[in-house]
Amino acid sequence: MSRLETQLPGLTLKNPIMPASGCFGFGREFSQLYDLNVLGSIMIKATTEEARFGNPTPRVAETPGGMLNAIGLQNPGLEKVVEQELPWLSQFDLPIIANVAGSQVEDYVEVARTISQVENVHALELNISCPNVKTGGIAFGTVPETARHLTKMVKEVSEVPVYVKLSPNVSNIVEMAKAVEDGGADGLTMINTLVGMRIDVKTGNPILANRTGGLSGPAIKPVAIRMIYEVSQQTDLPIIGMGGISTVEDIIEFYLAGASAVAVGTANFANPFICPELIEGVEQYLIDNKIDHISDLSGRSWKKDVKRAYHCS
Amino acid sequence: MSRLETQLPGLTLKNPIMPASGCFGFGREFSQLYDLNVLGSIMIKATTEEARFGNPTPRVAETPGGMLNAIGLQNPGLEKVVEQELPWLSQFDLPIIANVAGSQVEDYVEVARTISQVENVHALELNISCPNVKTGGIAFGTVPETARHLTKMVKEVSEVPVYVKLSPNVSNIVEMAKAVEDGGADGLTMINTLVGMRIDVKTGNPILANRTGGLSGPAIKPVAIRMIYEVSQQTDLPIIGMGGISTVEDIIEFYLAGASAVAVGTANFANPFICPELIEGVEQYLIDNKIDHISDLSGRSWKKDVKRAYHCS
Amino acid sequence: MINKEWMTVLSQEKIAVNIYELTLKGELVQQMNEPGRFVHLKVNEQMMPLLRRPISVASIDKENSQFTMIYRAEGEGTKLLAQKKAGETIDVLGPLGNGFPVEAAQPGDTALLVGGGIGVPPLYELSKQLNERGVRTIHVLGFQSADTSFYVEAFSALGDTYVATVDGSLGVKGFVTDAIQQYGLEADILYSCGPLPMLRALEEAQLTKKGFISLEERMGCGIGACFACVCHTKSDPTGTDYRKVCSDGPVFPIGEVAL
Amino acid sequence: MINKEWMTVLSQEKIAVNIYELTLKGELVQQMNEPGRFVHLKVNEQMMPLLRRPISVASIDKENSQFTMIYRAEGEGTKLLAQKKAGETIDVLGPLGNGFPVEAAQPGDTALLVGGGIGVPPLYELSKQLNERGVRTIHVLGFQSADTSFYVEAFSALGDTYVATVDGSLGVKGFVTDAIQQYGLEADILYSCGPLPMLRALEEAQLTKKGFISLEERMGCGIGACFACVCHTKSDPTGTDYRKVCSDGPVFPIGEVAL
Ligand SMILES: Cc1cc2nc3c(=O)[nH]c(=O)nc-3n(C[C@H](O)[C@H](O)[C@H](O)COP(=O)(O)OP(=O)(O)OC[C@H]3O[C@@H](n4cnc5c(N)ncnc54)[C@H](O)[C@@H]3O)c2cc1C
Ligand SMILES: Cc1cc2nc3c(=O)[nH]c(=O)nc-3n(C[C@H](O)[C@H](O)[C@H](O)COP(=O)(O)OP(=O)(O)OC[C@H]3O[C@@H](n4cnc5c(N)ncnc54)[C@H](O)[C@@H]3O)c2cc1C
Ligand SMILES: Cc1cc2nc3c(=O)[nH]c(=O)nc-3n(C[C@H](O)[C@H](O)[C@H](O)COP(=O)(O)O)c2cc1C
Ligand SMILES: Cc1cc2nc3c(=O)[nH]c(=O)nc-3n(C[C@H](O)[C@H](O)[C@H](O)COP(=O)(O)O)c2cc1C
Ligand code: FES
Ligand code: FES
Repeated sequence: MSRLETQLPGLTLKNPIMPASGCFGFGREFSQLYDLNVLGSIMIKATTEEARFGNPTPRVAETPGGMLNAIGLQNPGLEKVVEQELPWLSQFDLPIIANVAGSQVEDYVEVARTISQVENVHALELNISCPNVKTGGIAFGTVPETARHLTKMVKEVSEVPVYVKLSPNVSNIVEMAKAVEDGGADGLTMINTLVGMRIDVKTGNPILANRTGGLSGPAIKPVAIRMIYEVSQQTDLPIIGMGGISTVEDIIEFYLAGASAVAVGTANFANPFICPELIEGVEQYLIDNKIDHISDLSGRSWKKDVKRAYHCS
Repeated sequence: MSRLETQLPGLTLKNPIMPASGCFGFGREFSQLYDLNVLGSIMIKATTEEARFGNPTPRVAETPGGMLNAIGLQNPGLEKVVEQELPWLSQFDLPIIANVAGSQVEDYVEVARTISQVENVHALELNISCPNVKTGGIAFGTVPETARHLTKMVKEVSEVPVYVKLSPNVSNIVEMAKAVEDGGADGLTMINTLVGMRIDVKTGNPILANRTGGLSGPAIKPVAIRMIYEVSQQTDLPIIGMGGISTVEDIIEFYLAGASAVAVGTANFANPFICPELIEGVEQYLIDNKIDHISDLSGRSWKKDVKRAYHCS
Repeated sequence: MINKEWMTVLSQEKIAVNIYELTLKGELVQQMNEPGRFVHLKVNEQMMPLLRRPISVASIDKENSQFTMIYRAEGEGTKLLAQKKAGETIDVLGPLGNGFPVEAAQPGDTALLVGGGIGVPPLYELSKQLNERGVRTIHVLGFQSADTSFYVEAFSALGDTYVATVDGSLGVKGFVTDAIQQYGLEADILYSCGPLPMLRALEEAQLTKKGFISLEERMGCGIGACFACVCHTKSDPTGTDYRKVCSDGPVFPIGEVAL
Repeated sequence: MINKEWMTVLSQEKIAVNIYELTLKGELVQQMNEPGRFVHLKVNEQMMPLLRRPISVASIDKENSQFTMIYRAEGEGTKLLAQKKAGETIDVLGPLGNGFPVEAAQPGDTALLVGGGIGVPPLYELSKQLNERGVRTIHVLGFQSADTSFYVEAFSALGDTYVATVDGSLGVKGFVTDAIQQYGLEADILYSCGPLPMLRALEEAQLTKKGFISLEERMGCGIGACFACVCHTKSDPTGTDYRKVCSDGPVFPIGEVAL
């Protein structure tokens, strides 16, 4: 077995590095840049039952070390995704992770039921944490019981394992993780974006037409690392980690914190060739550091916990 | 009246710009750099009943556009602060905001009672949000009822207005703000740091000895702006805004979001002369833009809300 | 295929107040054909600024594998770009998007090229190519003031050129539409790039039967993957139909997208 | 008063693998007296890297208003610092902290100066000042290997100089303590700067009655205001007594702080 091959519920991955949902569309554009077969998987753009236009523009703004987005889940709707996007993607040897969104439980259930039957969809990613839509989305991501219930309902209809995407905008991330574990989740993906805002000093108005947006990029990496560190110690679910990854060292850091795979979002914009570069880079890192398999690193920051002085009070 | 003079509960400020708690000690060191009288106020380092050493080192780590700290509320204790630090500060014409911390309600009450009697202490800042201590701190900052109760108890003994410092590590910041308003708070200060972590890829261990720490600096500014924008529309309390301020435009942005004064934390480390520079810079900005008084800007991003297209779903 | 290349700065010159002319050399130039496409630039290797900056191709010199951009140094990214010196390299992604269709104008036609501010640059390569094709070009360039104006002589060498400035310090006082009206300019086809209010005014004026406009929108990816830059279509202004400025545009036929 | 100044790079030279010697010019030099103090550098104007970097003063030339630092380019900040060229300016805060007390050694005394890696630089100015005072200096310098070693000749010009390298490629194979033992070095006073394990070993060895060590700690402010860099005192190793490395140190008498 290669140093990178990774087994996760539903997913046999050539390597554990994949683009994060919403930053890679359905792969068509990036296929003009490189052969998508090099990827471990693709987390496709959130799919809702009906087509959505999303929010008015401007939808993105730059921030120190990060960016805000308020796309508003624009997507062509379930039918087109199932009939056009996924079949197109089937030309690649890629297990697809389908990001599922909605405004109410029924929406999620409907999308999950249908999309999980598509052959190249090997797992679902329940987007209970999108901060950019008024209804649903974030409420599911901040109330444990709501999240548990949604997970359970989706699990009942899904043909493939279900990963739940956690929102970082919560007081207690472990509680949320445990709730969805309780609801039957097969895995976690974390983190989604932090809710943020920028105001244009010249006009006095928020830069984003939607006012608030989701903060992503290197700026949020310390929050992601902390949450994965905490959650990986308290649940048995595998975690696909994301939030600010842009270097090989970042990926190692996510593994050390407790991730079992990683996704790259915003960094695709700064460098659209970043995923293949990171895949090569991580392999080289493992060779250079004589690490037999990347999974050896997972959770090492707490597993090997030497008893160091640790007094807080 | 000058363009910058600001009236807040308990505080008559030459200008609304001050160093944030924990980033300026008790002022002694910075007095070697410039005349502290130029400042609007000083938010002094958190004071606890007993002296505290704080956490083991390393206590700080750099992150993209920010830093983590886990000082652990090191301070010389209430008695020394009251007998040595505050009297030393009384040589300046500065209303002091005393940051009050503790592990349980009684601690806060005790510190508040005593420190609020010191003549140059014109307001308290209740630190219910320090992420770097095991007990107290953050629990008070994430459970609305706990925060309300603590505020009420402190209000009962305090001789001066009480500002409550909100933690951004919550699902619902407005709920927290309303809870402390209900508890009798006279104002809010926000935000404290986001809980984050960094792992040293070489050693595999968290960089901070305390493992997790508080994320501050420009990276968190969009979160601060968003929270102030939300809270200022939902409560009547004045807000002293902070979180990543390092330029004149940042200060304007905080005002537009809804702040009535601002504090500068991490930026003091990158440029220890930043506070006086910003005070001059903001005054010049107001002159250049023909703004009579800085308070005219407060909340402008939502007050002047022209009805723009706004559809999210 | 969309490529990324570290291109070398041949020259960087300040040609008006805050306006810079930057010439880069590299293989990517061989893929630059249609005028009006853009490149997406990473101005430094740091994570701040994080995003790339879209800048139009203003003129192409395939023979020497070099191309020129003209941009305004305003925010963090463009200010850093303005510091690049000859010999340094810049990370360029592109060419991206769909440009102005030169073949929409027939030899012998008259084309009206209307640019506003930093919308002027892509019209220069367009005008060169139209002239090569035997299309007569009339240029109307709008600027804030004389000291922020640029390339007026260069355009004059290619065809009649009219200038409008907001403060009247050069040419007609007012907007490009004032100049068009004042001089009674007519043409078979319109090509335009500039601020939205200008494009709206031109669309309403219905000066020509055919016309193409180039839009600006804040971008994430620049290649069509992130849905940052979408706009509604004119035929479905509140529905789910859309165009992406980065990959369907930035140039659209007049009437295709809702302005 | 603590000052901040944009100082000008006079020269930057790579003197060993990843090791750079950087000389700056400016008024701040006039305040540099005691060896072992440090400056706090902002390596660029961007917000990344955010924090300043503490680097020791390695040699002072007041007459020409210039001073020299020697540093290892390792992380983001020091790598950017290594790119600075003659003529560019750097934002310098300092001099900060308390350095090595030269007057603790009497004329005629022998001082043992022990440095490890990037702890070697401040000992150079110290040795110069001790020699001026008539103190005999013996230097023991520890490095990883020959190719990361530096300033061996410069120290040799000031007094007997012994080198230890971990891989044995220069001098004694092993640590500075091995060299001290092997050569039976003795002195009246010890001055040392280097990694913690080295300082601990020296403290335990009790080579001299008097001794001073310089510590490293991650810093926030660098001036004593943020409590990032504190350490316990030896007399109260688990209590609330403390010293700040940045403003009480970085140099402490042996035995004052808990290592
Ligand atoms: C297709 C296209 C072609 C362009 N061609 C040119 C050109 O030839 N010359 C020129 O001077 N400018 C051009 N622009 C505008 C140019 O992209 C912006 O001026 C530039 O991105 C601003 O960056 P900044 O660092 O100065 O500003 P900042 O305020 O630091 O930018 C912050 C963020 O907002 C985005 N942004 C800010 N203003 C604009 C804008 N007007 N359009 C799109 N994004 C913006 C930036 O790209 C960045 O992501 C073009 C824009 C587009 C979309
Ligand atoms: C008083 C003092 C004097 C020093 N003198 C010298 C010198 O003369 N020459 C030299 O090469 N180095 C010296 N150092 C160490 C030097 O400060 C670090 O090597 C440098 O800060 C690392 O920055 P970076 O950008 O390479 O690393 P990064 O990993 O990017 O640094 C990240 C953060 O950690 C801090 N950090 C990392 N390593 C250290 C360290 N060893 N000590 C303190 N902070 C650290 C950085 O300052 C920064 O805040 C000194 C340190 C101190 C405290
Ligand atoms: C433009 C943009 C669009 C996004 N769209 C989605 C989405 O549709 N569904 C989803 O679950 N997450 C979405 N995200 C969140 C990312 O998948 C990812 O969780 C987050 O950006 C953090 O990773 P990063 O810092 O690497 O970008 C989006 C992020 C960005 C920047
Ligand atoms: C080193 C450090 C120490 C801090 N100590 C305290 C403290 O004692 N009490 C407190 O309420 N906040 C403390 N804070 C939080 C700051 O006051 C401020 O709320 C936060 O850093 C955000 O502002 P900034 O981004 O400008 O630093 C500390 C922050 C830092 C960086
Ligand atoms: S910028 Fe990403 S789709 Fe246009
Ligand atoms: S670095 Fe701030 S107290 Fe030492």
